[in-house]
Amino acid sequence: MPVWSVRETMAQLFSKRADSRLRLAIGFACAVLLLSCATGFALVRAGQTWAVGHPAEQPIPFSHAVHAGGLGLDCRFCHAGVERTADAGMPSAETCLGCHDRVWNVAAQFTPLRAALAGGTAVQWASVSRLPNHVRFDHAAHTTAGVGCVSCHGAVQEMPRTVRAETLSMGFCLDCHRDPTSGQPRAVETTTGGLPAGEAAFTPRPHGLRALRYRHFGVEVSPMTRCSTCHR
Amino acid sequence: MSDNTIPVAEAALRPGAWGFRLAMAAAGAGVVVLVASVAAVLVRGVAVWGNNIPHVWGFDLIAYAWWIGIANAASLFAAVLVLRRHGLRTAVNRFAEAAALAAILAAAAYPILHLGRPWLFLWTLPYPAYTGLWPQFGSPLVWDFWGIMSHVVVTSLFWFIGLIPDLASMRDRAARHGRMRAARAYGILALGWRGSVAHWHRHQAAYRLVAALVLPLLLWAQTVVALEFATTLVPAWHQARLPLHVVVTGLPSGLGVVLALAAVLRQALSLERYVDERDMDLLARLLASAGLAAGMAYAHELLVGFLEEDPTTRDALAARVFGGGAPAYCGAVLLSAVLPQLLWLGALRTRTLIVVPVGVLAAAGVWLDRWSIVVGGLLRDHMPAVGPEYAPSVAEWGLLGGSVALFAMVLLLFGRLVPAVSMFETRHEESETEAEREER
Amino acid sequence: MSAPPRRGPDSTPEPPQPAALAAGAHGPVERRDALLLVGASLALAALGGCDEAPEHGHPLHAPARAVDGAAASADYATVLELDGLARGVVVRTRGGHAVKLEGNPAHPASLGATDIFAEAAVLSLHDPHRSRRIRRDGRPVPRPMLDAALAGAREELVPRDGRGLRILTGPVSSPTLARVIGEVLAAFPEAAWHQHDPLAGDGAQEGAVRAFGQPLAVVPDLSRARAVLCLGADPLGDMPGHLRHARDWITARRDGRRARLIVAEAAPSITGARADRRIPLHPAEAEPFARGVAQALGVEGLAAAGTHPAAEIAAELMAAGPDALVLAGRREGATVHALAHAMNARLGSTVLRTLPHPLARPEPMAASLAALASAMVAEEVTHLLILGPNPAYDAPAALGFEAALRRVPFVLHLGARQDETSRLCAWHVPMPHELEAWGDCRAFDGTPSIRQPVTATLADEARGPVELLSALLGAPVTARAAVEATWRAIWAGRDFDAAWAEALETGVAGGAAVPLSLQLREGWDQPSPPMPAGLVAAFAPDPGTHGGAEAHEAWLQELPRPLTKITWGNAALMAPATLAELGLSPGDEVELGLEGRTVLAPCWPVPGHVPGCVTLPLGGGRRAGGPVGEGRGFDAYALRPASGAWTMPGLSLRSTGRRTPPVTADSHHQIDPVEAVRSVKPGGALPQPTRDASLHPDWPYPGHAWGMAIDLDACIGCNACALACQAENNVPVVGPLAVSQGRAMHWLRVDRYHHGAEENPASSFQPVPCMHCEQAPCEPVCPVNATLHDHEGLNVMVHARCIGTRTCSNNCPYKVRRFNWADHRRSLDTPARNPEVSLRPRGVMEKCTYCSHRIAGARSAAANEGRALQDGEVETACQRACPTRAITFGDLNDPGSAVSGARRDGRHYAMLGQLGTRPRTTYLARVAADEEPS
Amino acid sequence: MTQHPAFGLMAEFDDPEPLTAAVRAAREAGWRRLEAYSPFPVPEAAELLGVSAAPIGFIALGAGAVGAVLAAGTAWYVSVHVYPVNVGGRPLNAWPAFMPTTYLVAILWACAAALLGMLALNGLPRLNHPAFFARGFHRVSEDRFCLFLSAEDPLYDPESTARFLRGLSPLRVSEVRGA
Repeated sequence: MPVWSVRETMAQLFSKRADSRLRLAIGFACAVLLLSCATGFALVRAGQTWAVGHPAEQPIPFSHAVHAGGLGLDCRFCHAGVERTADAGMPSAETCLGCHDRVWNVAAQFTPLRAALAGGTAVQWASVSRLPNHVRFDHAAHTTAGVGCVSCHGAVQEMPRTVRAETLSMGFCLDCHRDPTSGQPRAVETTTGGLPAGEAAFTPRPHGLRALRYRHFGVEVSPMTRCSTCHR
Repeated sequence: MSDNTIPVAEAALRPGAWGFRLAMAAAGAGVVVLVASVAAVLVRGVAVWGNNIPHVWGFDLIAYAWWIGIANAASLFAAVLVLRRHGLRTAVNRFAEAAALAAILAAAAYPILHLGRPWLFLWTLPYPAYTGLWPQFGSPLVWDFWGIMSHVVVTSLFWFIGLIPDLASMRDRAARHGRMRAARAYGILALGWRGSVAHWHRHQAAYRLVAALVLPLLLWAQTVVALEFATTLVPAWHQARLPLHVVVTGLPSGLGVVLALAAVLRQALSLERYVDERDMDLLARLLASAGLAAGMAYAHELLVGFLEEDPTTRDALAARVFGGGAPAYCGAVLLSAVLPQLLWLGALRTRTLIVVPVGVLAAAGVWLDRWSIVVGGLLRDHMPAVGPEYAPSVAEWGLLGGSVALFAMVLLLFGRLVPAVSMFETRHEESETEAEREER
Repeated sequence: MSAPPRRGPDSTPEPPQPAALAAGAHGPVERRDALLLVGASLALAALGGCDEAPEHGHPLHAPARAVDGAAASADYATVLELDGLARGVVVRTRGGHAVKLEGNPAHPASLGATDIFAEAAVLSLHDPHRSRRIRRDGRPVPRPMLDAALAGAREELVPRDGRGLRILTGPVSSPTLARVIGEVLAAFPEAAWHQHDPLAGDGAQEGAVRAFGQPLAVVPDLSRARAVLCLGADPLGDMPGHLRHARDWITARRDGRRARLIVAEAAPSITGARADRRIPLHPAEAEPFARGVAQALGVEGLAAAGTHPAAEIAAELMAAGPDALVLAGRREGATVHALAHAMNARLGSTVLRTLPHPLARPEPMAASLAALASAMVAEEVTHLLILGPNPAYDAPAALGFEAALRRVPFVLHLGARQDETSRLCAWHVPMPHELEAWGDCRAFDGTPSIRQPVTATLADEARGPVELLSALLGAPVTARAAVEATWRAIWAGRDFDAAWAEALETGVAGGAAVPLSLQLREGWDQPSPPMPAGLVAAFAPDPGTHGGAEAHEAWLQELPRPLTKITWGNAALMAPATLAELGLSPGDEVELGLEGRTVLAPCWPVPGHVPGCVTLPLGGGRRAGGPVGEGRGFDAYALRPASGAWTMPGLSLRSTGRRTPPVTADSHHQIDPVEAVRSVKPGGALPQPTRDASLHPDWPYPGHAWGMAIDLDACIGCNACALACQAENNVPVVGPLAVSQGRAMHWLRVDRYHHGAEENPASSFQPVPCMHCEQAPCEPVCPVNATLHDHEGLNVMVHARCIGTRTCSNNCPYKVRRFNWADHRRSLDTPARNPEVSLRPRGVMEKCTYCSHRIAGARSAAANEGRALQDGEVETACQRACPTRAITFGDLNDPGSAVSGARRDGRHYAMLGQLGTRPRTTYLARVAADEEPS
Repeated sequence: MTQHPAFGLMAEFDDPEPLTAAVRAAREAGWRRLEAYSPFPVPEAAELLGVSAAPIGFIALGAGAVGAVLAAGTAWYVSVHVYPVNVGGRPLNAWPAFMPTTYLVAILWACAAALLGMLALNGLPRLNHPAFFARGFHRVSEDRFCLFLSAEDPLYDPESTARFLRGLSPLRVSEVRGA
């Protein structure tokens, strides 16, 4: 037995599989990283996050499907301010009971209304489309510029219980402010029990902001996307 | 040949001495203070600090600029040694790199903490947000964000590349001691390094390449911090020379810390053999010359101020140097520029009891210089003073002390868990010197 | 607000307030941090019926807004009282809540402008520390008990013709209240009516009686005057009708008919700061000086020779002839007033009107109160009705009113809050806020107005004086009924309903009083003995708290006083020289002693203050009346002599060695000519710099380009703009601690500069809002695009995007940016808040927006009507409030706009223009008087 | 007992010079599949083995360029096209202000690429490697210098190769065999 042919060998610190495990672990870590980014990206844009489709607690079980859809009432019948003021306005007890004294007078359901009428207070409607405190939204400015109700509120005439139809996130507003025509088809639908007439949609107003597009360094800059246009 | 770096590895593997545990405990206590001060800021907001209008920045930016300066000077120093293949590198590279890493970690927290709404710092990153908004790439603060990020990444890369072969040594040594768990841990970190000559060749190339890239990066990172001030309209800050000033006056802090660290570690881990008198001597000279450079920067500042034509700017400098800002300014000059000149005296250079305080005081002096820029720079503005003077609060002192403790703790862990000096470099050098001896 | 005042159909806008909620909710409050209190307390008021739930951040579901967007907002014209006299205001309401007050252009005492006290009325309306319950010995009792008590009182009083019944009111100009008091006095012949006003100008009353045998009001016409000598008078500051006088003064100045304003005063006033010639005059010298001028003018009937050489001034007055005018201030003695009348007579001045006094019963108030006090001490008083005033606090301490009060068996206190007096009274009845109740009162020139409620009452149990007195008479009437009755009588022969409607629409119910023509009487001059030597205590109303009556207004407490810049308190003001010779440094605590009474106060230097005299601002050191005002500064009433005199020699002053520096917004004492404010010689112009070259092409602003020009020659530093801004933009109150830390939040600050000699410097004011620079330095440094330019050149701050690096403030050379060090949203989310301006969270920057919500409002209004915006259609809050119209705002692209015109003026300049920031807010240089360094 | 096939033969030296000599000899003998191990860089041996580090430089350069383009491109695209805004009256494409970031990102990428490239070229991480079977191989990380001749080389023959190696006067020659 020659001296050199010593047979003893050292044990490996790591088994053969250790390497594949290590590579797997590294790959997995990268995958997790990418995945979490993707998830976050999707999550902040998900309707769920913005309570889309969630009905709010209302004082009385009001159905837009019946009133706007079935009866074909004009939005302005209840939301009177929508063409004149920033706030579209919510119906007062008088508005409701004006009709419901005569038709479909279900006393039990209307107690909140009667209470409001008696106390001269406002009906505590819940808004499903309230924008945050730092946003200045003017209904009149939009309706008169031809943006239909449906563009933001969805097809309320098909909603038995009113829900938020769009995320109403800043991205949502920007889509339309960057390229108003993109919203046109939606606007046209609004003629059903809504406003305004489809052909009136997106005719630029004489002093509307859209008239003020200008170029700087060859880049077209639109006032529609300036902060102060929408933010307080 | 016979390996002479065994004690280094042993030093790292030896169970912690009571001194080490004591130090860790002290640092730990400091870190607790840090956590408390950070919590205070996050919960109660920046109001817990002494800031006001116009002093919107105080300790936060001072400490930030200071730590960055230490990190820069330290890794600058390390990189230069690697590139020049200087003998000193074997001795102190590892300290320098570790110190740089610890400092940058301590610094990195400030840019986020000083925000009014820290949880939103992500908005400085370019990512597709649902708001459709993006960062403003022209802002010095965005530059700074990238600066600090690259700084952290590159410094740790630099440190890690140098560490790989030594981790392999640690792996084998631990295995020999039968400490298999430690061995596996080191083994994974060593990425299976087996000392192949080919690997060594590429490793050296990468190591020196990164070292080369570190130089401009560091200079620029420090410059960006200075630009945050230089790009404003504040008379005392709106200076083309400010970046240079900040870089140069930053040198004594980093070198001072490295010097003090070397002096302490060589005693604590009994590494006199690897960090010998010559190394310490050279380090001390370097600190002295850095002080000299800083001194020149100060002189230049005064000269420029003297030649300045805009009265407001001149008044601002006067207020900072001779007026209300005088204590900080003079302190900075004395500690970071004048004091290190002591080390030209050979007798003092090798005395631990001299060099450690001098190194630490030099760093403190640089802190004073940052104060004199951030706070003293606002003594005179375009408008007459519109607010009271800046007075730091307990929370801020806690933050400063805490980050020092964090720095210490990170260093302790380095000293404990990884070789304190570069083992392979040492071997290499020793063999070379042997070879020379044989030739003679 | 360009909308015409609108009258509420019925004076109860929806929704009615559950006052019980608000009243029950607030319990005892500690006074640790005013900030928290203002916050917490106002939040309570919010419970009182706000139609919008507190909403911060991003609600997914929220209560609906206004039931009908259009009806949600309305404007009401009404009046507010100051010193018992009316200033007309227009109140903007949102959802039934008063959110902002603005001047009523139709009212002679406002002309569309406001003062700080008017602006702050909204805050006190919603202040939950208001009294809301009827109390007996401090405990709430049901209303019937009060009625019973009043009935009982009547039982007792009727048999003895009301002997022992005394009524104490403030100054009364209300015809209705006067009528009802008259009825009470008729029903109870033995009863007596006393008036109390700590800030009353008794000297004026007596002086008028001496000169003409009857009290009267001298109303100057500064729009025509050529030379005006003010003997301690402050026509631009605290004289009745000051808003009107300020407007007249600047109108003349703008038309190039600068009235030469000569002010002789001890402590600098804002009129003094704007004077063409200011003469620091020791109080002891006031009368000799006036006499000297009179003598030089050749006034006959002088009982003594003038000692003070004043030929020069007399000459200036003579030069102006009948266009000259002499005014004596409320704090001057009778003799000085008499001399002033005589001088005006001698000059044959045609630029003043002598009108019957607007008060129902003008009289020396101090004497009136003293009489009551002595009667009380003599136990001649069994029933005392205190209707409004707070004598326990602001009566001269020497009078011992508190002690006397304890000797009266039946004391009823009617007040808006539980104050020092109500503590000593068996009965306390809450008084309705001026914006809640019907009433009427007269302006300084006698113009009557009807006060209408603009919001439902927040305190159901509150009852006005008229209601109480009528109840005492046994014939209870509502305030509205009483007012209608009064005016039916006055308008006899007119269509009442039409007149009533018109009065409410316009806010004015008639014309000014008819001037009197009177002859100087013999022996009008009664020289007073020379004032003994020694340090003189000069009392003065605190410009922020108006003698303490407004001490509960957090906005006013935090507002830096025009000249001293002191906030949240007061201090003993003296000349820097006096301070030096006493070896004191600013902020040292001193013990002030007068007639054996002492108080502790910090001392504070005021350049231009006359030596040998210490000014003691009245209104600090409240002991009750709400945590906001309690213990702020020191109580100077404690030193005031029983005579209620304004000046008193023999003041002792001793340092206690302690330091209690007042909270001040002024961190620089140095006196130096500052580049920020410029002035030119009359008719002069500034060198207009050529537009500085820029590296890159300018951004186009094709639509509107908003800009503001501030005329420093018109600014009188009255602070109305600063407070209007605070009210309009939901600017939080931060409290004394934060102010001392330099964390005040005012979007618009008024800088005050002194230049020239410390003894008598020229002082100038400079309102500093955001400059909206076209090359804004703040924007390129923001890492997240939270501040940038919009398409009309506004430098906008997007609070929602801000992460709070504060680097924009670093880079703002004007330092107009503010940082939210704390979260103020809860404290601000009240009905008083302006719903059109967002609430800012903690950790974000904010600043002046040029009232961008007003711009947006006007823009969409115009767009909806399909027309272009007119110049002047957008008025910022500060611009609207300014009494001298110093602020012009408009479209720089429109060459015809007022602001473009201002930019073409020779006095136009940009602050720190050399920095190349191209500010949109620019200034018109002040026109210096010849003496002034320019 | 069953024998694992040998991976090759490992010769152990205690100084860099003999290793270099051994490598030279092996190369001259025509060995292709051989490896050398040392506790610190031995450039001469590396040259003999024909290793080049040049690729690392190119990798770093390329990565740096990509990083730079990416950084500058993002800044430009976002501020000019995605959401153009008027920032303090500056031009939309304020390219000088974009440079600092570009520069930093370039260096960042270059450094990262240098490390990753080095690892990739070295085939690391590789925790389990035949060399570790070699007896006393752990001392390579301290003071041993090894030459390994692979069994996969056509010249390989246990007897002759061992003889050849012993001719280089190593401390020891051992067969590397899996366990």
